[in-house]
Amino acid sequence: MIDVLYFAWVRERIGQPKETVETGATTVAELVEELKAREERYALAFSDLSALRVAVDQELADFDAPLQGAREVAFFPPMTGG
Amino acid sequence: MIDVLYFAWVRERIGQPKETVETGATTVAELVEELKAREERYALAFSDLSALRVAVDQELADFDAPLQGAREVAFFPPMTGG
Amino acid sequence: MGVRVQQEPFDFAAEAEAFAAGRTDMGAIVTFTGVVRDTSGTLDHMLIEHYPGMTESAIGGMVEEARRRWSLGDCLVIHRYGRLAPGERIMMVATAAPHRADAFAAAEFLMDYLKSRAPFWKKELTASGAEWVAAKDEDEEALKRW
Amino acid sequence: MGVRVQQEPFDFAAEAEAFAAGRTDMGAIVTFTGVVRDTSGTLDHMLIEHYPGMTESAIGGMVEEARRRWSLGDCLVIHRYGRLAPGERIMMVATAAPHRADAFAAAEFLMDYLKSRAPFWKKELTASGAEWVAAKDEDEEALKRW
Repeated sequence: MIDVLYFAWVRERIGQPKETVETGATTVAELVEELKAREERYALAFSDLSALRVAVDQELADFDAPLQGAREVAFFPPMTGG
Repeated sequence: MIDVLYFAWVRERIGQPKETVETGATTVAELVEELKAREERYALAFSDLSALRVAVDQELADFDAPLQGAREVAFFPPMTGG
Repeated sequence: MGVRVQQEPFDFAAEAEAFAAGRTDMGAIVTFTGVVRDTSGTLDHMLIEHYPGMTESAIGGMVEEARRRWSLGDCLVIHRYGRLAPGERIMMVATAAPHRADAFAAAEFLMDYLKSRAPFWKKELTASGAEWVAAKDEDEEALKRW
Repeated sequence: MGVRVQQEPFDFAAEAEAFAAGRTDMGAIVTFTGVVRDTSGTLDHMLIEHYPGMTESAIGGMVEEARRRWSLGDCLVIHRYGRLAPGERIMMVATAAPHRADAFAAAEFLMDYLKSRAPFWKKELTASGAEWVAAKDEDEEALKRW
């Protein structure tokens, strides 16, 4: 069980800010593949990973980061703060 | 006739902030030589020109700057503003 | 030292004054304020989304890093989220240091990291629609100097 | 745009607020404030002497140069002279620009030039006597980057 969060246009494309998923994925990339296989809106949101950033337990991470012990994964576009 | 101004420790060593001098000097360096020849306090103030800065008509200048047409020459230590 | 992430407006003058007040050990105080721009005259408002929890810890990490790199007396970061009108202040950074080079460097460092590493996303709403602001290559480039 | 050389204190918060107020074209506002430091705890007060006439024109020239080099919307320089107690604000610089890099660069440029090219001289008065502050090599060095 892992909380998956979406922000900005990723949230809009997926249609929700947060969901809890049951997953056997061992890396972020595997989780992405599982999500893409679900529905068209996920496939669309994750079609270009170079346009996305990921955080595992609220720390920026890579798509090959391990998910072992992770409670929260977030997907979002590059940040535009400041 | 030229107004000569002194600031900071140059003013303190010379003992006055301003004076008007009658001079035939054609450069700042010549004016400095004339002043040094006057009195000990001038010789002391101008003993190390590398520790001094000069402005001619309120613009920073070199010691070899010409004095032709100048109305005001100022001597002072390196600035410490900000 | 402080990090505040908030929806409500902040009083830049009061914050800057409080930050700068009563110091006799810090010679240099730098502030940066970001303002909602409306360059084309068509912006109705901006919406800023953020990632509660991560935002505070990410900014806290940047402040810690700045304090490791430079001799700083104090640091303040305030960043708003939610709805902002043109001319409203999005955020501010303030740094205090014994010497100006440290205060400037730390403020620029914090700004560069806030731009590209703090989880905020801006959306612009104009008469013709809504659009997410795209990240700029130059902002990513700017991180390389640190 | 403004250059003010004055004996009386200035209200940093009010100046910063007035400078930043009501802009929708400038995304970035940077301020620098210089404060009288008393690092050893022995400073009674500082005296700042300046060269009336030249001071204003020298600073005006720096501001013009900054506007030539960077895309700036506005610039403000306030510098005091006379007697200042520890903790009092000596001077401030504010810059407004569409982008932060320009606002930061212009503020740092102005500070570097104010330090070594504006005709101000500081004297520190402590219990043990009075001493003119010596110019620092690093301040002269700082000019070379521009």
